[in-house]
Amino acid sequence: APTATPTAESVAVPTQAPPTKAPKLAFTNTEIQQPQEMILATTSSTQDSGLLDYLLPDFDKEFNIKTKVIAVGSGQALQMGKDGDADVLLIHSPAAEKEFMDAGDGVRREDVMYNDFVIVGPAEDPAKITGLKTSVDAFKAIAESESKFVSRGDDSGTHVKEKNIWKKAELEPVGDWYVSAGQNMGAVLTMADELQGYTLSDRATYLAFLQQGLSLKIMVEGDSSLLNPYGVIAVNPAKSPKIRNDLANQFIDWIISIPVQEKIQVFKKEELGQSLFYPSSKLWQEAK
Amino acid sequence: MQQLLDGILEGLRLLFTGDAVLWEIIYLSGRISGIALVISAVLGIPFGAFLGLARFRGRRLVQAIVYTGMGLPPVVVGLAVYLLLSRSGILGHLNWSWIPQLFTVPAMIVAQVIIATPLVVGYTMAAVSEVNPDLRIQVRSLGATPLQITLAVLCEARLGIIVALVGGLGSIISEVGAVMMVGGNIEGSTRVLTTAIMLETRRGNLDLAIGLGMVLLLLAFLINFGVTQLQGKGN
Amino acid sequence: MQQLLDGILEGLRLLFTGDAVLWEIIYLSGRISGIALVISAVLGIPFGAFLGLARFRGRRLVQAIVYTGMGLPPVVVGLAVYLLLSRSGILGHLNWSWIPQLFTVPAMIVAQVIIATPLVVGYTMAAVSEVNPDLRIQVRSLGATPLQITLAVLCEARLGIIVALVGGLGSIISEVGAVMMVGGNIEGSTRVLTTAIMLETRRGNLDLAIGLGMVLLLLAFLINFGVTQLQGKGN
Amino acid sequence: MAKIYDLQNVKRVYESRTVVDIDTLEIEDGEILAIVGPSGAGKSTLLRLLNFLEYADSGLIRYKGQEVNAQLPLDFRRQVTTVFQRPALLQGSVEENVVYGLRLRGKKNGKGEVLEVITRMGLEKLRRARARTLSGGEAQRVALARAVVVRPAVLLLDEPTANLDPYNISLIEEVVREINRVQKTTIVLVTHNVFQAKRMAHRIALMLSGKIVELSRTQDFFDHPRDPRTRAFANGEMIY
Amino acid sequence: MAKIYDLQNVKRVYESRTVVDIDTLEIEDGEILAIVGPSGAGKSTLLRLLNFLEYADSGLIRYKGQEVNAQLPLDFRRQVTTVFQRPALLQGSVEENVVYGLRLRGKKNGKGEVLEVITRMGLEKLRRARARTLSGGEAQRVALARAVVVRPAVLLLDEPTANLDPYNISLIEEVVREINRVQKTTIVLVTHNVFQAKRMAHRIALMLSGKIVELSRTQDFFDHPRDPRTRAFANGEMIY
Ligand SMILES: Nc1ncnc2c1ncn2[C@@H]1O[C@H](COP(=O)(O)OP(=O)(O)OP(=O)(O)O)[C@@H](O)[C@H]1O
Ligand SMILES: Nc1ncnc2c1ncn2[C@@H]1O[C@H](COP(=O)(O)OP(=O)(O)OP(=O)(O)O)[C@@H](O)[C@H]1O
Ligand SMILES: [Mg+2]
Ligand SMILES: [Mg+2]
Repeated sequence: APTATPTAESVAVPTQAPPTKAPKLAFTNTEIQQPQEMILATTSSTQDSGLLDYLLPDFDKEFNIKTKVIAVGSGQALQMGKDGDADVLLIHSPAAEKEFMDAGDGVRREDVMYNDFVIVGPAEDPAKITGLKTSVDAFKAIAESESKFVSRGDDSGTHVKEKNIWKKAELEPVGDWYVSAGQNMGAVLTMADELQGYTLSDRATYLAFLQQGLSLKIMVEGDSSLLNPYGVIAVNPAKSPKIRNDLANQFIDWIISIPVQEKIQVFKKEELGQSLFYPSSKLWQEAK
Repeated sequence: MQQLLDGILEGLRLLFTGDAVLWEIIYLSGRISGIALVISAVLGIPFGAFLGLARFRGRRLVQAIVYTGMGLPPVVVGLAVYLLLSRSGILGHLNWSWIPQLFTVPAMIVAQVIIATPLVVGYTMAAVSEVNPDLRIQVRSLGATPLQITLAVLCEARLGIIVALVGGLGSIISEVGAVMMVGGNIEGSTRVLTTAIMLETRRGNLDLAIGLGMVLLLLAFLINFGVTQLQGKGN
Repeated sequence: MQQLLDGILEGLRLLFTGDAVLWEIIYLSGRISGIALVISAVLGIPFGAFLGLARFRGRRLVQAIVYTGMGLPPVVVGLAVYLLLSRSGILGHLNWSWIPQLFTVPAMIVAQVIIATPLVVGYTMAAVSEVNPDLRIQVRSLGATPLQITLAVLCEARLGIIVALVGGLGSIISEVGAVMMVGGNIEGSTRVLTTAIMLETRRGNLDLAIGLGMVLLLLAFLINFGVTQLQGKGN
Repeated sequence: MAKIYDLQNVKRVYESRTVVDIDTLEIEDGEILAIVGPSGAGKSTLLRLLNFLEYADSGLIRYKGQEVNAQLPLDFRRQVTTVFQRPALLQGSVEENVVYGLRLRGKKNGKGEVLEVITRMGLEKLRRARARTLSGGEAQRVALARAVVVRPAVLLLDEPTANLDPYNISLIEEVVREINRVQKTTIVLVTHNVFQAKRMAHRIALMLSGKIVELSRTQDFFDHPRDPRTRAFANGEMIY
Repeated sequence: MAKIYDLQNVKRVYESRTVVDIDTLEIEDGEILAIVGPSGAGKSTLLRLLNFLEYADSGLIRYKGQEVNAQLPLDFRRQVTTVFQRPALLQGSVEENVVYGLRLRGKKNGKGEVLEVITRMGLEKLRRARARTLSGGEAQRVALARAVVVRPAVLLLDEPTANLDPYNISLIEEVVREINRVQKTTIVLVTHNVFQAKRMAHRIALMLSGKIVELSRTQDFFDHPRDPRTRAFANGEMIY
């Protein structure tokens, strides 16, 4: 678990629209109706970790909504928002999210939660990074020893984070040791395991694969620059008449509400001995 | 490796203890690919028969296009259908009620039809053009209309047509790129066997993924064993 | 939608201004699938011809297996090859030098061969079994060895065999699940056109993805147009 | 007798070779016309023209006064059928083959007729045999049965007894004569066997290199040939 | 003369029907043996047995003293070839078809011989024609040329002139006789034409329902038939 209790360094500013304290029903007449459908585009990590399977049934039941989850890359999720093919986005790519909001593609953004990245590597640790305090130092050591490093290479939130670290380390990773895989997190983890290399992973996916027999170990963690904040965005309803902005707001209000935030905190905590995601909505922070 | 064996066992376990969710996914896979295959057959067999029997200028060009279609990358098909049906896409934009929406079963069927049809056309063409040309003339002389001639030839080329359909079905029931993109792999509504396999792989549940793969293969085998029994004596 | 057109323009731009990286990817796609196709043809055509010509007990069972193989989901093939070649896999474990390593071109070829071979077998079988049986006896009477008989029949079924190979090539050059898993989509070493398309899609660069798709289709079309010219008169 | 076919200046060209080149030919309704001639003379090609399976490259063919072209209506087409030199049988049983022409015409209740024709041709034991396994002569008889059962107005026979033994030849000849007599079917019989032509035909035409060099009543054909080649052909002496 | 074939109690059964049922048959090296018999008698099936294309279900066939079975060595197999009743030609030109048997044997320099045989059969103008477009009689002659060019020790002919006119019949008969005389080729000629058998054969066998009911020198076959059915057959009167 992260050592310090970090505060999310959210690049994208939450929008002005104040979240309502208690979500209200999307429709008032409570007779049984066909559930209304809403499309949530998200990065694969939220689906692959099982978080959405854990949270969404409550939401769907409470509001008689059917949330359709489309798990894709962050870039594609944002593109879906731009094209009006999704009603609400749940992603972790702060800079791109800001751009999205600035372009007027989204109408409301809220912090939801964060988890953190860890630098993992083979037990032999050829670059000797175990115990290093910062990600920048670790990356420097890896580059210097030219140990294998597998990169997502797909402009995902994780990849963006990785590139930021290289930038901070003032390094240009090129060479045989640097493998740009262009794949999802799980594939990159197994690849790194296979090649006995290092990689940067979000904790949730790492833990999931650890249970499947991954041999990589966490080498560096807890650095505040390794935080991974997730935001939720309601897509601008001007994009398409089919966009359900009402449901999107409903969802945002719900996911940032205290009870749901608490639920996020305890997700898989018992099983893994640590939280996978840490709540960070404004309401939650104010309440603390 | 243990994992492969585990996967196979998992597959058997899934099939026999099979929970409702799994059966729903199986049913959906079958339904989508089945409907898509029927549509592809209806479009592809007549066109393939025509290409195999008729001689006209530009036939080679059409053949080359069909051959190319036989190698349409599912991801590209998925992408193109996605862009067309997207709410800001050419078709999605029109907002006509009969145009399927993204992330729905009809959209997936559209993508699969686009993938399977060229295969059915190509293989039907090959099968049909190998039928003894004397037979066509003979049947015509007996008073067959062009349609009846085509039917007679298709009937003679039965094995080839069956294999064309088997190949078409195989290509779409095992396809993941297009259904993932167009269907979105939504639990309980557009999740099929292949996208479920993909998801479980991403989640690191390799044995579950292999297990689902086994289920898929086993179903395919059962269907195909049925097909070989239907295919008639001597073939 | 604009994006589709943009994509098509992007495809043309890529082809004509084509940078070295793109050409390398194209070359790699062609090389991997080309080698895999040759291997599949060498394995699949003789076996397909055998299945089409011989009559033996259990032939239907073998046919059903081949048909099932024609629908092998590339992801499952990818997964299985992955698990076999993985460091802790049965084969990878052995550490023999001729066993391909994961995330290398040979591993990708292995996966593609597994995908394409059943297709070549199935369609060859269908093509061959439609050749007039009188011809086999005639050729045998003229003193042909079993091998020569098979060659004569294959030659008669030329169009069917060509279509079998076209279909096999189409299935692997457009396939993404297995090469992604086994090859790892490593920039500059195992990235092929389809995995690049997948990557650009995930990145949200849909026009670039469509553009790459266009490049793939255009290349496939050129190859296939060449094939139709080769395929001989009358077909 | 009325003309059922009327050919004027009909040419059929394959790859720049003129294979059929007939100035004028009239076939009378209800007659048996034999066409004899050497191998490659164009006899089978002429039958394909008469069966509307190919069209003349120039000249005019009329069938019952109608110009023959791709627009010929289906019920005209269905009046004419051919027993080909190389009979092409469909997969399936003998019976399925024989019933095929009736099925094409949507006739359901031809079962009795089919059985009768099969028996007539001496094929009753082979009714359920797979057609593709038949012997040469059996296949030829099945092809004839299949053509006869649809009761065509014109029956074109291309060497229908080439693969048959003397007994079966007389059987088939009898059947054909009877059809001509009873059903008034016009018959065009292509044969290389001048004796058969003599036994069967009302008129005989000799075809050489696509041209009809002699066409006369059977008696005259043998007794008073107008063309010297006619006699030579009949005696097997002809050199071309 | 030595025996080239020796058949003892040979039976061939298709779907529980015994199609060939021969107690004993010896074929002499260098003779022309004609086999006549009605349609469906089993003549073609017998030829397939003699060409090692099928094997007897019971009994023994010897070729040059060797027992015939699937293990028969290739050079024995290559001594025998058949001209089938329905000639199956390969795609490609007439010349390619004729040269095929030589190509199979890896002979490169048969070009002159091929041309000679093609000319002999009156096919020189069709050398480059696509084999699949040939007329019935042309195809039959190509098939014969293709068989003759490999100079087999045994030539099996299944109705080789069924589709030919009188002139071509005498031409082919002459060719066959010459091959027999000059190359000492053993010839088994299946024909439904008893006159042809008379013209060509040293000995004639009558086959009925799979059995050989009479086998004698040609002269005796016609003049002193031992079996009453022989005469009936020759006259086309036989009823079976
Ligand atoms: N489709 C075709 N293309 C080219 N040539 C052809 C075609 N069909 C027939 N021929 C040629 O036309 C000529 C006449 O053919 P046709 O079949 O009419 O002869 P025929 O008189 O029936 O001979 P036979 O008695 O041998 O059957 C032949 O020389 C044949 O090679
Ligand atoms: N593969 C087969 N399966 C079943 N029956 C067959 C098969 N081949 C031949 N027959 C039958 O065997 C019998 C003899 O056939 P075969 O071809 O030897 O006759 P044939 O004497 O050559 O007659 P024809 O003079 O008509 O050519 C026929 O009744 C035929 O139907
Ligand atoms: Mg002819
Ligand atoms: Mg026969």
